[in-house]
Amino acid sequence: MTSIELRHLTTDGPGERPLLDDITLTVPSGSTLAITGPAGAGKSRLLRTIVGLEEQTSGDVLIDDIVVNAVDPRGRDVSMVFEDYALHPHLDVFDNLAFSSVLRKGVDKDAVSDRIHEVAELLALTDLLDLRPADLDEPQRQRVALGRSLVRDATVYLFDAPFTAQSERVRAHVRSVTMQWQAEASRTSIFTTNHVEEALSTADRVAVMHQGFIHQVGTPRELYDQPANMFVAGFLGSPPMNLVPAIPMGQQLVMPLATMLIDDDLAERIGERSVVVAGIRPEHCLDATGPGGPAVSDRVEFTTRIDDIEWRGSSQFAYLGYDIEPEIEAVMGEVEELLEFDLFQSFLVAQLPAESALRPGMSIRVVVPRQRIHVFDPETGENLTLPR
Amino acid sequence: MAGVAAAAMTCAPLAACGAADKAVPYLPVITWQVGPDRVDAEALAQTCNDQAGGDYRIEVEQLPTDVSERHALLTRRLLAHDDSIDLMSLDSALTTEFAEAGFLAPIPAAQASALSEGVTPAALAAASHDGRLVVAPWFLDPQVLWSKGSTAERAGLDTTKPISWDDLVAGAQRLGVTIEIEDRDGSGLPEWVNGLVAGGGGSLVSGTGRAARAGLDSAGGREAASIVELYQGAGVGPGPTADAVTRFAGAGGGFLVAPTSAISDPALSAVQADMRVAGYPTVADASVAPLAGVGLAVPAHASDLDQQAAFTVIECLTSPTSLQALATVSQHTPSRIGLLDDPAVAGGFRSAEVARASATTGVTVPAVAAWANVVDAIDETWRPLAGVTQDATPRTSQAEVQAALDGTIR
Amino acid sequence: MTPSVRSRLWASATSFALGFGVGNYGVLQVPRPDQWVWIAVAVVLMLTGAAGVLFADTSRAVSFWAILGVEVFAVFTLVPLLWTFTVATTPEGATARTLLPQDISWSAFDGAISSGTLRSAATTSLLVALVATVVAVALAVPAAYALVRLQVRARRLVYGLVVAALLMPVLALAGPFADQLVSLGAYGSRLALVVPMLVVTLPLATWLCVTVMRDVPWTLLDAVRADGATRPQQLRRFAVPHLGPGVVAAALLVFVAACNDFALGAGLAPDRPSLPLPATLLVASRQVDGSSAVAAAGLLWLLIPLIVLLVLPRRINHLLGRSYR
Amino acid sequence: MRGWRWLAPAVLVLLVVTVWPIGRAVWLSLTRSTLTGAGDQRFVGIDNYTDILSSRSWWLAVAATLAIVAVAVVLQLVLGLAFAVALRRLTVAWPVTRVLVLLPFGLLAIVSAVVWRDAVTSGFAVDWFGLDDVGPTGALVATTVGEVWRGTGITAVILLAGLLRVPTTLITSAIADGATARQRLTRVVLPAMAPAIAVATTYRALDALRILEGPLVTDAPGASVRTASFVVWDTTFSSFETGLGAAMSVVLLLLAGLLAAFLVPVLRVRRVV
Repeated sequence: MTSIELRHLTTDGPGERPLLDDITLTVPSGSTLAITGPAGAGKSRLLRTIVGLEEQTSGDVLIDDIVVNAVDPRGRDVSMVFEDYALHPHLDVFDNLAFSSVLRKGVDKDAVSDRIHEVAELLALTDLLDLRPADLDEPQRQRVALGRSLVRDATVYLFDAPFTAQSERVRAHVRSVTMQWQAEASRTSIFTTNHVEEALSTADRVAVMHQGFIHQVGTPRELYDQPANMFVAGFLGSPPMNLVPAIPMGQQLVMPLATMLIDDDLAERIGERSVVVAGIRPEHCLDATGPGGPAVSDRVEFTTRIDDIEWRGSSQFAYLGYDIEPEIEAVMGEVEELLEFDLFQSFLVAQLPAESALRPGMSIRVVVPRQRIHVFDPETGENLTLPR
Repeated sequence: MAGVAAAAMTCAPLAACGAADKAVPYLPVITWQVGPDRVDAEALAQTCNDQAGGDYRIEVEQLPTDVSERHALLTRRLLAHDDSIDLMSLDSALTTEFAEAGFLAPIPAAQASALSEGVTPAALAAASHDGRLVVAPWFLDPQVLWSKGSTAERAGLDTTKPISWDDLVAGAQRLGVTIEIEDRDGSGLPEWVNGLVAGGGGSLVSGTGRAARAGLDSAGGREAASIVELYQGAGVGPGPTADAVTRFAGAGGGFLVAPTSAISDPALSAVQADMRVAGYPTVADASVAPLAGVGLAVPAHASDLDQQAAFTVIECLTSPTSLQALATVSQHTPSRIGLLDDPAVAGGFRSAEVARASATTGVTVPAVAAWANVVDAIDETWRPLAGVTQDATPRTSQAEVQAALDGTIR
Repeated sequence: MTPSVRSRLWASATSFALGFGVGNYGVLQVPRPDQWVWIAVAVVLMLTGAAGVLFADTSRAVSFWAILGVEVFAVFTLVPLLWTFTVATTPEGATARTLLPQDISWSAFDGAISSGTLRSAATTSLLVALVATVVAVALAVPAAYALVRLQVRARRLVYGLVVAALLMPVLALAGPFADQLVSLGAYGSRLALVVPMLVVTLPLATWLCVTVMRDVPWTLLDAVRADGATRPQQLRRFAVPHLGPGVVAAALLVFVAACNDFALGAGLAPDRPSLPLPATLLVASRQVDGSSAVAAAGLLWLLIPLIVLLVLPRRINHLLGRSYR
Repeated sequence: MRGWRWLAPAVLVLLVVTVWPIGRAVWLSLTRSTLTGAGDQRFVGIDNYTDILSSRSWWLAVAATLAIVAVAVVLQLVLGLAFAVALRRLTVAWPVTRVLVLLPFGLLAIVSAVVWRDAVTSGFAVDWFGLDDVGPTGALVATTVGEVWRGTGITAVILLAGLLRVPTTLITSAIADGATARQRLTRVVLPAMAPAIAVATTYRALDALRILEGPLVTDAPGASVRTASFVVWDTTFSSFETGLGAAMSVVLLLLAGLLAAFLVPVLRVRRVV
C-alpha cells in the first residue's frame, strides 16, 4: 500500500561521526525490512527519524513518494512500537490497545473494539484486558505494545526490537502472528532487531547497520552468501565468520593454518596489498573424515590440533588455535578500533556434526571448499571475492 | 523582683564590684504601663521618683493605642504573669473583666478609704467590683462640646445650657462647619452610642455577667440611631475619628465632641485660647455625657514587695499634687471632683463647671466582663455610619451585642 | 517547515505579542518609574520572540516555549520580592507607591537588626524551632525506618495519622493549647511553646524521613552486614553516608517550617519574651512605618531558607518533590 | 512486632500533642468559658454548636474560605503546571530556578500578606491597575493572591517531580501515534502525573484552608468577607471566648476532615509506603 524511501538521510551527531550517515533505502509497498546491527548502531534513531520524532540534518524521508520532511508525526500517520513499550500506566490493557486508534476523529468505536479483541486473541492478551501495565510481566507488556500498533490502521509500521522480551518459545509464535497480519493486508513495515537470525528468517530484506551507516541491504540469502564487506560478514551468522589475516604470495594466500591457491581474477583484485583478510564460515570448515568432507573437490585443507570442543546439542564447535605475527596483529587491532567491533580472534571455529567423536587434544584434518572462502580488504572491508 | 535579679546578675560575676561589700539596697523598679491618654506620665513619674527619694523607681511603658489591641495585649500579658507589669493605667471599661478574671490585686483596706474619699459615684463604681475597690480611681473624663470662638453664637446656639443634638446639627449645617467626634483609640463609637442610648432614657446594657441584657432594641436605642442618622444625613462630619482634633483645628472645624482633656492636645495649640466649652449635647432633655477614664491598678500576680511598692506609687500618683498636675496640665477631670474647687486648679482647668456637672450626670460604659466584645459588636453594626437607620440598626445591633454578652457567635 | 520550526515560530509570535501588549499597557497606563519595569519586561519578551525567529531553523535543541515560560516565571516570582524590598527600604514616614524603590533607606533593616523586640522574637523562634526540630527528628528517624523497613501492623493507620496531623489546621489546636497552658500556669514561657510546636514538626519530620528512607539503597546495608560489619561500622559505613544527607535536609526543612509557624506562636504567647517572630511581625505591622519594618525583617528572615536552599538546592527540591507526590 | 518498638515513641508523642488538645477542645466546646476565666464558666452542652451551625456569619465565612481554597488551588495548579513544564525543558536554568522556585515559600506568610495588602491599598498596584479604594475585601483578595504566589513554587516543584516521572517515551510514543498537543496533555501527561496532581491539590487545599495571616492583616470593622480561620482566631484570641472558640475549632477540624475525605477518594490520592 505504501512505500518508504530514504534519500541520503544524514543526522549530525555531537562528535565527528554522524548519527545517521547518508542513508539511502527503499522499502517497497507491502514488504518488510529488518534493520539489524549491534547496539548503538542508530537503528532506533533511524525509526524515530522516519516517524518524525527526530529531525535529520539533511536528506529526505519519503512516504508514498511524497517528501514528508516538514510533516509532523500526526501527518505522517506512521505507527511505531517502542523498545520500552511506552504503555500508559493509568490505562488498562484494553485502553492501552485502543489508545493509538482513537486519537483521530471519526473512529468507529465498535470496529476498534472488535479489532482489539481479535488482536488480543492473536497475542494471547485476552485474559489480561482488564489489567494495568504494572500488573503485567515483561513479555506481556511487549505484546501489548505490539498489539497497540496492530490495532491501529496506519500507513507504515515501525517496530523497534519488538520481540526481544519474548521467551524463545513464544517469540516464534508472536513473530509469525505479526508477520501473518502484515502479509494479509500487505502492509509495509520496518523492524529492528539485535538477533541476526530473526532478521534473516523474518524479513523480505535485511539492512545491516553499524555506526549510523547501512553497510548492505539485500535479501537474507544475498547477505549471508555474498556479504559486501567484512563487517557484514562478521556480523551475520552464529558463531560468526572466522576472519583470519592472510598474506598474498604470488598465486598463493598464506593463512595462519593453511595456504590456498588463488585464481587470477582474485589475484588481480588483491593487487599490491600486502595483507588481506580471509573469511571462512564455521559451517564450511569440514572434518575431512566426517560427513561431506570427502566430497569436497576444490578444497583447501590443513591439519591442526583441537584446543577445545563446545558441544551444542545439534552440533559441536571445535576451536583451533593459531598464532599470528605481532605486526599483523597490530593491523587487525587498528581495524577493530576503527569499526568499534570485535571481528578477529586467535582461533578458527569449525562446526562439526554432533556425533563426531573428536576430542580436545586430538588432531583434526579440516577441509574448506575453496569457493566458500571470502577475501576482504583489511582497510576498506571490501569483499574482494565478489564479482564486480 | 526584676530589678534585684538584674542587679544580682550584673554584680555576681564581678567579685570586686562596688556594692559587693555592703548589702544591695532593694530598689523596686515599678514598670508602669500607660495607655494613650494625654497624661504626661513621664513627668508624673519623675515627680514621684524625686519625692520617693530612692524608695522606688517608676519606668513608663506605652501600651498600644487601639483599644482592642490594648485589651488583647494586657490580657495576654496578665495571663502570662508578665513581670514587666507592676502598675497599669487601666481603662475604666476593663475593670469588671479584669477583676472577674482575678487579674487585679485588691486595694489594701488601709488605702481604700483614702482613695475613695471625695470620688464621684460614677468613678467609684467604675473602679470597684463586687463592692470592693480594685482600681485606684484616677480620672474620669466626661465628654463635652467644644467650639471654636464664636461658632456657637453664630450658629444661634445658647451655650449656657446644654444644646440638643438636633439644634447642634442644624446649626453646624447652617454654618457649614463640622461636628467632630473624638475617638482616640477605637472606643469612640461605642461610647457615643452608650451616651446616646442613656440620653434617650435607655441603657445599652442592663444586668451583669451572663445575665446582662442588651438594651438597644428600645426607645433609647432607636433614639440613638436616629441621632446618628441625623448626624450622618446632615453631612456635618465623619463620625468618631482618630484625627478629629486635627480636623477641628482646621478650617472647616466648628464643634468638637471630646473629653475635657482634648483641649490640651498639641494639635489644638493654635486654637486653644479661643475654644469654648458647653455641656454634652442632649438627646431628650438630659445631657448625659459619656464618661471614660483611667484608674491605676496593680496586677495580682506581682510579688508582694512589688505590690507594696506599686501601692506606694499609687499613693503618690493620686496625691493632690499629681491630680492637680493632671487637671491643669492635661485637663483630665480628676475623679476627686472636689479638687476642681481648689483655686490653684480652678484657674488652670478650662472646663471646670461643665465637667463638674457632667461628671455626676454622665454615664460610664456598662460594667460587664464582655465589654471588649461589645465594642467589636457595636463597631460591626454601626459602621459605616451611612448604613445606620433607626429602624434596622438597633435591632441588628441588639442581636450582636446580646451575642457578645452571651459569648455566642455574632 | 518542520514541526519544530513551526513550534518555535509560534512561541516567538506569542512572546512577541505578549511583549507588545505589556509594553503598550506600560507606556499608556503605568506612571514612571515603574514604566521602565514594564518596558524592560516587554523588551525581554520581544527579544525572545526575535531570537526565536532567528534560531527557528537551526538544529539547536532548545524550546522557546520553555524560555518564554521561565521568563514569565521569573517575573512572577521576582516582582513581589522586589516590591517587598521597596517596602522595606521606604524612608520613615513615607509610603511606597512605586514598584521600583525611589529613595533607598536602610533604616528599617537597621531597626530590624537592632530592635530588641525583634531580636528577642527571632531568638525565641530559632530556639523553639531548634528544640522542636531536634526532638521531632530524633523521634521521626526510627519511626520512618520502621514504616519503610519493618513489618508493622497498622502501618497505613499510623501513616494516615501522620498525614492527617500534617494537613490539620493547626490553628484549631491553638485555643485548647492556650487554655491548657494557662491552667498549668505555663502560658508565656518560651519552653511551653516547644510541645505544641511538635504538632508542626513531628508529622513533617516523619513524612520527610519516610521519603529519605525510601530512597536509601537498603541492599547495601545487607551487603555491609553480610561482609561482617559491626554495629558501629554499619553506622559509619552505611547510615552516615546514605541516611545522613537526607536526614539533614529533612531536618533543615522542618526547622524552617517550625521557624515560620504563625498560628501557634501567635496564640500561645503574649508579646514577650515568648512571642515568636512571625507573630511579632503581625504586631509590628500595625505600628507606624510598620510595613517597612515587617518587610525588612521578613527579607532578613528569608536568608535562613535562602541559605538552606543555596546549600542543598538539589536535595531540597528532590525531597519536597518526592515527598508530596 | 519489632517495628512497633521503633514506631511507638513517635506515635505516642504525636497522639499526645494532637489528641490531647483535640480532646480538650471537645470538652471546652461544651462549656461557656473565657480564656481569662472572667464571667461564669458553665457547662452548656451543645449550645455552642447550635449557635455556630445556625449562625449566618459562620456559614458566610465558611463559604468565603471554600471559595478562597478553590480559587487558590486552581490557580496554583494551573500556574504550577505551566511553570513545571517550562522548567523541565530548560534544564540549563535549573541551578537558578531551583532556588527561585522555593524562595517565595520561604518568605513568611505574614510578610507576604502585609506587602500584598500594601500593594493594593497604597502601593504600586493602585497606579498600575487604576485601583480605587479596594476596602478590606479587596485587600483580602490581594493577600490571597499573595498566598497563591507563595504556594505556586512548591506546587511547581511537586508537579515537576510528577512530570519527571512520566516516561519520555510515553510522550514520544503518543507523538508518533499522531496525538495532538492537547491530546498529549489530557490523555498522556495529566493522567500519568495524576498522583502528583492529587497530592498537590490536597496539600494546597488544606494549606489554603488554614491561612490566617492575610485575613488578620486585612480585617477591618464591618468587613464583609471573613474566613473561617479568622473567625476562630478572633473568637479565641481577641474575644477570649474559649468555649465558643473550641467549638469552632472542632467544626473547623471537621471541615478540614470533610475536605480531605472529599478530595482523597475523588483524586484517588494514595502513596504506598
